[in-house]
Amino acid sequence: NSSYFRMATVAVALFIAAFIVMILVGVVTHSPPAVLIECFLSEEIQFAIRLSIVTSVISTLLCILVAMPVAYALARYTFPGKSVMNMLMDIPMALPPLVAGVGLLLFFGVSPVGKSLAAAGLAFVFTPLGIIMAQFFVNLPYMLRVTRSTFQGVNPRYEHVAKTLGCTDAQAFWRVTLPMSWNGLLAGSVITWSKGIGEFGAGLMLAGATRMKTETLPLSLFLNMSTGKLEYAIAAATILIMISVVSL
Amino acid sequence: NSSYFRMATVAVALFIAAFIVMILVGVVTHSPPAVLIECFLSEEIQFAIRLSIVTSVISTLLCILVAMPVAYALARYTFPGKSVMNMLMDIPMALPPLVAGVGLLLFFGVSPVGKSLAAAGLAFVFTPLGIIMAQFFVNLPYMLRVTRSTFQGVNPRYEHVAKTLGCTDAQAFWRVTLPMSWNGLLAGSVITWSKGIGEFGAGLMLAGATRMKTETLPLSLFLNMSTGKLEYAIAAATILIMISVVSL
Amino acid sequence: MLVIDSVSKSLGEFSLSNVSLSVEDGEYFIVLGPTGAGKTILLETIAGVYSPNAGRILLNGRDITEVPARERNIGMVYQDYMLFPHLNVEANIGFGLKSRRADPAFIRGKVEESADLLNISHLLHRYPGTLSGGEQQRSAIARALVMEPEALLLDEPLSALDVKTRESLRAELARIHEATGTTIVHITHNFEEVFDLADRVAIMRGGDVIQVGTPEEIFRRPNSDFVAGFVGVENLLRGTGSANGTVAVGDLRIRAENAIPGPVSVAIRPEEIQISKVPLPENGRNVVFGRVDSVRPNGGLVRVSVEAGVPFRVTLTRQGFEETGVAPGDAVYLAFRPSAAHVYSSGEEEA
Amino acid sequence: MLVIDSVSKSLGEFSLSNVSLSVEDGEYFIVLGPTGAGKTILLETIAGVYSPNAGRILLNGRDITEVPARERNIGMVYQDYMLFPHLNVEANIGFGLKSRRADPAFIRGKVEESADLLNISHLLHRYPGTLSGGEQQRSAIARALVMEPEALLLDEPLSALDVKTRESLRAELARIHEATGTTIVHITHNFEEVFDLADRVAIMRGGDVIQVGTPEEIFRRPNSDFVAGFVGVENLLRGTGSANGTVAVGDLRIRAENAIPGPVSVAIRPEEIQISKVPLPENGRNVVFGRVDSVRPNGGLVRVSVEAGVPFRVTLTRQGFEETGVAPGDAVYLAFRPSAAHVYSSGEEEA
Repeated sequence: NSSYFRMATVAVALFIAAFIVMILVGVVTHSPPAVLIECFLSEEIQFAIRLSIVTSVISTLLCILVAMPVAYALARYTFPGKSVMNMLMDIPMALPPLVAGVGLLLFFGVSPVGKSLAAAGLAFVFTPLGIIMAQFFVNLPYMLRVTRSTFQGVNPRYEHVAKTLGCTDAQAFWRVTLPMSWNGLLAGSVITWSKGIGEFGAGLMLAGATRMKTETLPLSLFLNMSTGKLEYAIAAATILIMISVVSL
Repeated sequence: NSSYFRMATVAVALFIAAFIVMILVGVVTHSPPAVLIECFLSEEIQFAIRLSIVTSVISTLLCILVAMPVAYALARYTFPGKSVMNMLMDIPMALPPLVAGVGLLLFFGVSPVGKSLAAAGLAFVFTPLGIIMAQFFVNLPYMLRVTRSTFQGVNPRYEHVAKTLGCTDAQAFWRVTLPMSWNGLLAGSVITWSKGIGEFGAGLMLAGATRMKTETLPLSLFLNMSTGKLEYAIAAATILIMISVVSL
Repeated sequence: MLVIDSVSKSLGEFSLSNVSLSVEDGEYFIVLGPTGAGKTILLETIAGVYSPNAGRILLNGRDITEVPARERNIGMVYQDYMLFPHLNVEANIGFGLKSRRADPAFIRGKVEESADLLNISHLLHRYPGTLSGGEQQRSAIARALVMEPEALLLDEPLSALDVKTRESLRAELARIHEATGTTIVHITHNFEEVFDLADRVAIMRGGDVIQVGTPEEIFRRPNSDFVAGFVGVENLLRGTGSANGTVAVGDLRIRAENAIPGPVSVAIRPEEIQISKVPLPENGRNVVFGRVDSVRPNGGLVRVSVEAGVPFRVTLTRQGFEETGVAPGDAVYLAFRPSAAHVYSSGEEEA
Repeated sequence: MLVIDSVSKSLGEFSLSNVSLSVEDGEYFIVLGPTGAGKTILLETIAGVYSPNAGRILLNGRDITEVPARERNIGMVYQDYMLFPHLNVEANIGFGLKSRRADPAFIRGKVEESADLLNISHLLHRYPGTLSGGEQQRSAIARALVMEPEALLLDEPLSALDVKTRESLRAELARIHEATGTTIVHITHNFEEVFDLADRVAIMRGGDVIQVGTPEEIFRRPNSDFVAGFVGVENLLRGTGSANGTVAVGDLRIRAENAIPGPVSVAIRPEEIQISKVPLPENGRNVVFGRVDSVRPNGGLVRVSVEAGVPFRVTLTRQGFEETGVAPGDAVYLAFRPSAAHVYSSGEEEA
């Protein structure tokens, strides 16, 4: 009968939802609260929190800054090579972050450009600057995709009207398209930021895993798991879970 | 003038596209072709390729199998707790894979359920089975999202008509909705598979990084980078880049 | 006979409130109403897509309120055709018989018969995406008819088509109804379909049925301001009715076809009023004296506004207008029969 | 004066091909055409949103073909209003003056003046999302008018509104045009707007302008089958014209208003034909004898088909129809003036 199908599909959904909840709750409740709080307050976790926040905020701002013009060009203009470019922008999204990290490492560590940047004081390899670069490179496509679809969602006729009312292209963007895109840009920024906080693979390759130097929360989780300090790992994981849940 | 704005935005887009190409080309061209081919043919990389393909194909099939009923329930039915469930299904997408891996490790390694599964022969911790579970858990939300939006894109009136023509709910799904969703499901499967191939963090935690045992391509990249065998790492990275580019 | 008995259903922003209708066997019944009147929900509730919150639905004496759609034997055709895009026309038409596990040769015969009736035999191997709108809608109708449904529901079947196709498919629907004798419930917001097809019409608004009657009744004898406005009765005079069938409108005494005492509205179609510069004989008609306010040509018609104590609007064909020779400012006589003046109580109207 | 001189533009599936039009100072010019005729591209090309592929646009003698939109001083109003949702009505109307860096007090005064003209002074502090469609469109018109544009372009300004709002805003547009004397180009697919507003009309199809003229000319003297069909001229008789203004259609000799020798079509509106059971005097008119085929009531109108060697369609008001007393099968006389029979050459028509 018709309701069997409904019951069956809803049951599978409930089972999966329960599984996800159990996994998350298992992490959060693993340590006794007292131990968890002690770890939260430890110098190492405090460092990781601070480093994660600083790097992710900076990389998110960079993503916004770069995504806006690129997304606008892709959403509004036609130019030769646009479809190839659209595809290129999606590659880092399909690319495993680890591979992106190796690519960045080779570029900044071995290539002449990277070497001259390092000589000029912009060292990305095994530095906190590398964490920012890793997050930026891996997250840009996500920000770009949200921004592009936000701009596409603004009817270009708003800009047409603005131009008949005396605006240049840039003024029409600033006075009309951008204010109409706030919600989309905000949502995209939150996603980008939360992905930045959780970024692991690319940062591991480019910035390395050095305790108290490039130790963001995911790297702290990794380092403490490797060295068997489970309660510290759990503390980092708990913070990351809270951030993901809040950012949804 | 109006075209300055256009030129400026397109220029930024070109710059970013060029940067992405340089990073990728830098990896692929780092080793001489002869060395690259030698690495491709080495026992270790061959093992990693096989393990990656087997685990990613199985986890993709599991994702499809589970995503279909869940996505259908979320797309078509209303039931109490649906919005909470929708949110829950998105959490693993926002969760860093490393954290998901720790959660799975605790669940399958420490919890009574996990222990009894292991006793029954289903050991996920530090086994290839764990790689499959890690890929499944991390990728399910992506597959789910694509499948749900594919089902939502099929006007429910097609099913209404099918039912007036004698179909049960299940028949309407099999004879109408599913065939109309092939393209979406195929696209979702390719994305899921390519994400599965590249999965690193969750697998690292649950299945560990054991050479020639749980060594998928990303783990091979990681292990060889750690031990300084750069040419092997580059070989793994090159294969992963090719897979991402092809799967787009 | 299809009986909808006090059916209520709410679904998001649309709803039905306590709708009762009964459609005779073999009747062509049209439901007319503006967008958002709940017309589609009504059809989908009859088809069994939704269960009503209250009320019953009876089909030929059988209570089908809780019967699943697949066992109702009611056909449904949507505005957007809803042909299964992955099946060719033949498989689309045969879809329902296949659900019933009919014999392939039997299916083939039935499909050909049905395709023949709709003049789409040459399209059987085409896929829906390659067909014109009209061809798709013919296929969708064939798909429903091949099941020999006890009732066929058409949800704005002509709205997505261009003017010419719409006209030819309208004629086709009349022919098919004649040929098969199927009971049809057809919803639309287009008046043209009413006169060509409907035995009876229901007017809906905001989930309610406001009036049911023949097309003639609906267009000439509205029971409310809403229906009058909807069907284009431009003269709505407020007055006081008396039991003998006259209505006092200001200084005028209007003889109407029906008598309702108390506060009433008199509805007079602008096409039912004669206008003349010379006095018109009464002959039992209402004759009113006034002055032409404005003359507005509109395509082949001419709209004349006349001030006669109350404002009147008269519509003439261009030929009829030229014959009268009236111009703005002229003193004119208006005449209309009592049968053209329909009275309804305006007391119970909502604001 | 706004001159569009041989403008071509292609943009995806829509295009303009070699369009020439000239709109007089202060004229209310309507462009009428079905969906996809290229009407919106035409307006957007005039406004400067797109550069034409070929041709020139002149506004009051100035070649503005390559002038950017912001320097053209042409106002644009879209069907969907396109009010900036993040600004209140006051800021929307003042948007353009702010672009010109006008003094805030001056902007305030101008905005109030413009709001006053459109009767939206009470809405200045509201946001577009809280307004009805009609209020939004008034605000959009005020936003364009406050710039005192040399031409105002209206892209189906009434299409998104309900019937009542549409009527009142139509009257408003006429009033505003009268008050400001602005040159207006208004595109629509709705005939009603033409008679109430237009000084002249252009009919477009598939990127081409097919005919330009007064509403009267377009509706009574179409120059092609397309225009005749589009404006509802239901009688199109194929025949052979002679230089003296008569056209041979089968056995009939029809006197027409214009003379074109060779293969021609005669267009006669169904509302311009008189029908009678008794013989009608010629008085210089065409009189045809025939038999009533069918009578179809349609709302307040009645459509009569008559077979008279060639089929004729006659439209009457219900009152006019009842006066004639005709019924199917009756022998009847049809009469129409030569001025109601418009002839155009059917030689150059496409298939």
